Amino acid sequence: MLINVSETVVADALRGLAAAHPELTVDVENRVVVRRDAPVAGKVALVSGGGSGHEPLHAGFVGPGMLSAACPGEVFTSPVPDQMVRAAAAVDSGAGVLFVVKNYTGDVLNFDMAAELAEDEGIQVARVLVDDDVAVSDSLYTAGRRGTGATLFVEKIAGAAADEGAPLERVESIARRVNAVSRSFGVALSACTTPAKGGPTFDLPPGELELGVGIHGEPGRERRAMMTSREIADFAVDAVLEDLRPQGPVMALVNGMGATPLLELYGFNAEVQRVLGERGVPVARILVGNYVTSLDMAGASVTLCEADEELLRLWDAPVQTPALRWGR
Amino acid sequence: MLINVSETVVADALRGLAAAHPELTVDVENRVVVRRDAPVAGKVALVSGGGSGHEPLHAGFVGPGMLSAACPGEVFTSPVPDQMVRAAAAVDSGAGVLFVVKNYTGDVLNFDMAAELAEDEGIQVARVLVDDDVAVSDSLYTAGRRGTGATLFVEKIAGAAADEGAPLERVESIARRVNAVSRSFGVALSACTTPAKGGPTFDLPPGELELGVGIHGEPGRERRAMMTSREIADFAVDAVLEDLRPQGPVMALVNGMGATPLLELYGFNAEVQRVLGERGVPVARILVGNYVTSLDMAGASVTLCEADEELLRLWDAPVQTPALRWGR
Amino acid sequence: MGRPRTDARAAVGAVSVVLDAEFCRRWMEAMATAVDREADRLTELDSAIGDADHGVNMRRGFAAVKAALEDEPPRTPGAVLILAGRQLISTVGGASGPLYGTLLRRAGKSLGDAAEVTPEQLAEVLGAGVAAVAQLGGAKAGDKTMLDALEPGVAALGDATREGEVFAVAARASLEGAVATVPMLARKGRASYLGQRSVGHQDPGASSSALLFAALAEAAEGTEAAEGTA
Amino acid sequence: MGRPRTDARAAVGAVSVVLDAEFCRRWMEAMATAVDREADRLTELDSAIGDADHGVNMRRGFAAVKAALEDEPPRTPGAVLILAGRQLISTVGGASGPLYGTLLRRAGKSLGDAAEVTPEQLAEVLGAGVAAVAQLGGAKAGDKTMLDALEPGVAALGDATREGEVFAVAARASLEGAVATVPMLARKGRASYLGQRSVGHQDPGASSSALLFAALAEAAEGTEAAEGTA
Ligand SMILES: Nc1ncnc2c1ncn2[C@@H]1O[C@H](COP(=O)(O)OP(=O)(O)O)[C@@H](O)[C@H]1O
Ligand SMILES: Nc1ncnc2c1ncn2[C@@H]1O[C@H](COP(=O)(O)OP(=O)(O)O)[C@@H](O)[C@H]1O
Ligand SMILES: [Mg+2]
Ligand SMILES: [Mg+2]
Ligand SMILES: [Mg+2]
Ligand SMILES: [Mg+2]
Repeated sequence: MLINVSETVVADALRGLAAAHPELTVDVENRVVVRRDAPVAGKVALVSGGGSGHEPLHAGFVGPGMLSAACPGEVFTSPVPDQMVRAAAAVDSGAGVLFVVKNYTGDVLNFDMAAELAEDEGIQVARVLVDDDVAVSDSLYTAGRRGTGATLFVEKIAGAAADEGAPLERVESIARRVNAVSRSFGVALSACTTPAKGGPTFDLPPGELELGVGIHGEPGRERRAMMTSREIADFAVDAVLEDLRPQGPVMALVNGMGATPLLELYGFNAEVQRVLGERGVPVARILVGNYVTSLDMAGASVTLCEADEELLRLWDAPVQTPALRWGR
Repeated sequence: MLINVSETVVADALRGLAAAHPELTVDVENRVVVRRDAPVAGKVALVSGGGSGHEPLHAGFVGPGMLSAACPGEVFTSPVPDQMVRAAAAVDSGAGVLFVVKNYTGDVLNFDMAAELAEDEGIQVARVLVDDDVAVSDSLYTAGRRGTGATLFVEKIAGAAADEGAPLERVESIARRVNAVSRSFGVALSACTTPAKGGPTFDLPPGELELGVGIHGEPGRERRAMMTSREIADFAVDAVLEDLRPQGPVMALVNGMGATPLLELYGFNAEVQRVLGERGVPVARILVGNYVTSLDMAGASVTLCEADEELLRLWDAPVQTPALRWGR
Repeated sequence: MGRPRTDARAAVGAVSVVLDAEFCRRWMEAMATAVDREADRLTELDSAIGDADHGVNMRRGFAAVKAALEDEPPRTPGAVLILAGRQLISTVGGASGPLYGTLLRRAGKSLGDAAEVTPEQLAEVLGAGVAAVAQLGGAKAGDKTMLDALEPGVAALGDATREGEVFAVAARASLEGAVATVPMLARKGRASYLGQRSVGHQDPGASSSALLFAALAEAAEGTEAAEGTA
Repeated sequence: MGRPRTDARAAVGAVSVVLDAEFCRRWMEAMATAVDREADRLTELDSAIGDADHGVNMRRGFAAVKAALEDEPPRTPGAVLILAGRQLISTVGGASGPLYGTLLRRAGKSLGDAAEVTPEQLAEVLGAGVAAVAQLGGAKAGDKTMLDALEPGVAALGDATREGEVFAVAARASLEGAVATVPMLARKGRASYLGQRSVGHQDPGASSSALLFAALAEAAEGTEAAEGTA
């Protein structure tokens, strides 16, 4: 690994982020990344965060049109409430703050505590839970579906709504709507190596793959002999469509887990688009790249978000962050 | 690997690129990627290309403000002259075409043949050779320094000059100037796996690293026991500065080789900035990310480009490509 | 420091221990030492059915607890536990931070500002803490979580009061609870994502909870040893 | 097809072979078969001191050559070699595409539109092709490139003309040239980046060049075998 010692990995990364992005205010000690012009008068602010190791999520999505602040935790470990309260205080213009929380026990508990504390400080807080991963069944017998690729759609689209000046309840309800119409499925071709452990987080022999893997080095639910890009696309898209059943066009995120070359990821996108065509699902927008990663894990995930006029308009709205930029 | 069969990797990727980027015209059969609005009247066109496996280089840099077209070869294999001639014909507005060629025997030979053929067709062609890798000594006893990270500076800055309406000789001379003031050094923490070979291209045991590695799975010139991010930054920056000795501020590209997590890459950037500070080199611009990759190789490279007012202005000029976008 | 007293409230082996602020500080310190020593094992367990960070999380959290208690030693058992809980919440993150933080904070709050407590009282307030953990995380016994080691530990502490070796018994009960998670199917936390594949592995959080009771026993033993009366 | 003739120009073993267009097509076909069979070995060699694609490059290129020659078989040896060279340039890429392409194209052009050629003539035009390769790539013998197998092959072809077994002798000489690259320090191509570390490995391009001469010998032998006269 390209690190000094595992203990300083997150702080080192934040120093490097601060140097590269003068448009962000990076509080390395307290681990809060804030857009420089926050708070933006009259606008709802978006705060997200989660374990580190998924870069560019979330700090790479801080900027006009998307997040107001991000709270990076230790690698694969939810941030602590202190970070979120500090972030909320830094970005709240009085119009309130939306917490975007991926559905993991740790993230939920810490953000809930933070919400209580922030409200004690007079900040109006709403929360949206992202839970899009169909590999986990959403039953009483699990912690519920995990939050993965849909986070990008929620943060982009809710960020655009906030940018337009929508009030907190409206930003919150759009965020919830995006989550409700988004589903993901991921596969791993290799495990990832966390700095603390120094070795692979699970054992995946070459020539096998994990279907339904998470983004924290958690093993998936099923292991198989290696499949082709074509077969994986069939499997992943069908897993998503079994749950989503879109009525209209979708937006598609074909996301790399970290170590999968863009060359392969674009090839995988070709197969994903083929399946969607075969299943009769029109595709309105496609984003291909490494956005919600799992350190150096090889693999990919597919997220589909059912689109309507409003969501497409908000998706297309300008965004200026380190990892996502378009519009003018 | 997330592929179908190794033979179709490049074609599959181009199909996926075409789907994701309607603003590009992708000729999958002939392997030419052209910006949709080409030829742009009165403007010099830039054509580059090289072996695939370095994505987003070059196809990800096609668009307003940067390349007019890219010619992807097989993985780690220079494209063939037919591609370049076709690209030149597609983008030439009559103002001429600049070929941006990385200094590898194959690229040089194929682009030279293409230049001859294109000139036969009445297209005015100039060529800039990028050779920035200080790991290779530029002597009669080698093929000369390799072209690596400086390619991004050359393509961005020459692209901006062309966009401003500079004539061919001027675009060419700026491109040459950028190359002359740019130097790079790379390290690998793991070898990469090419689709054709299916295994690592060289043997790098865990706990060792290659210093001065290329971007084609070529082993480097020296192997050492694993070093810290801090030590690697010292080594890489000093190797560059030994050759470059900048008088003024530099632009820095801290580039990931493919499988190095952004978390680690930003941490590495912090160390690179520290060394530069210690060496008294002011830094005017910093770009951190996976731009000139080597499939799934873990590692990073540092490129420094000595800046002046004009180069900074051209660097900051708007660019709208899949992988690099800013300005408006 | 714990010292033999005639009005002893806790019978440990043949000797009695005073559960004062210093004792609680020693308990937290023993826990810090234990999770530091066992960090790799806890992470390894978490790597099998979670995300490979539980050992690192516990080490970071209890190191902070120890440092905070050394900085400004609180003067009552309740204050020690509240400070420890706050530190865990502020430094651990993940699922375990808020859960362990809540456990200790709730227990500490329930103690009020008493200078000394009995094992019964400790069992009682830890019971309140465990209930808060169950409420916060929505888990119950058998879900393959820390609760499976916390509940038997607390129960033993309450039961065994007048039996002698109360802390050692609780530690044993908690460890048995942790081991009993091996055949369980996880229903909460990350391990639940694995479905059937979670079976056959010991829960990391239950394992660290067993360490918490072992540390409690050690803190008590430490007194005996220090007094040379065991 | 080659057939025994009294005015034979090439003495191969005890029999003579006509070097016509069909012979050249067979040569290219034998080369396609050889690089297909040896692709993994060539790639492996390239993986040690290059970028692990030489076998794939050669396979792709000569498969295209073979297909093009089958599509529209040219009628003179020169036309066969020109078409083969063009195909290599248009399908291989890398360093080897333009270099092998130039070798064959230049040789073919030098042959003009003769319907049959002698081995001396073939040696001569291949010599011109090798010179063009040297000029294009700027390499010379001893730089650890394909030239180190091409030059001895061509030289042997020219020398051995009246000796019999001319093609087998050239193939042997070329192979020896390839093997002799092992101790060399690379001065051209990717291997030159390695400096001293290039020593101890056989050059991939020299290895495929040896196959080119082996294929030539095979094409000639094929005739003998076909005629049952060897
Ligand atoms: N809902 C819950 N209720 C009680 N304990 C839980 C719950 N979820 C997780 N845990 C405990 O937390 C442990 C994992 O802690 P840790 O690895 O530090 O956090 P994370 O799962 O966020 O990485 C699990 O082994 C389990 O014992
Ligand atoms: N300048 C040169 N002159 C002659 N032969 C060369 C030169 N450069 C490279 N070669 C030959 O090309 C071979 C490599 O071919 P190949 O692997 O197909 O291309 P690339 O190096 O572009 O990947 C080398 O082994 C060497 O024999
Ligand atoms: Mg965790
Ligand atoms: Mg090559
Ligand atoms: Mg964990
Ligand atoms: Mg090669």
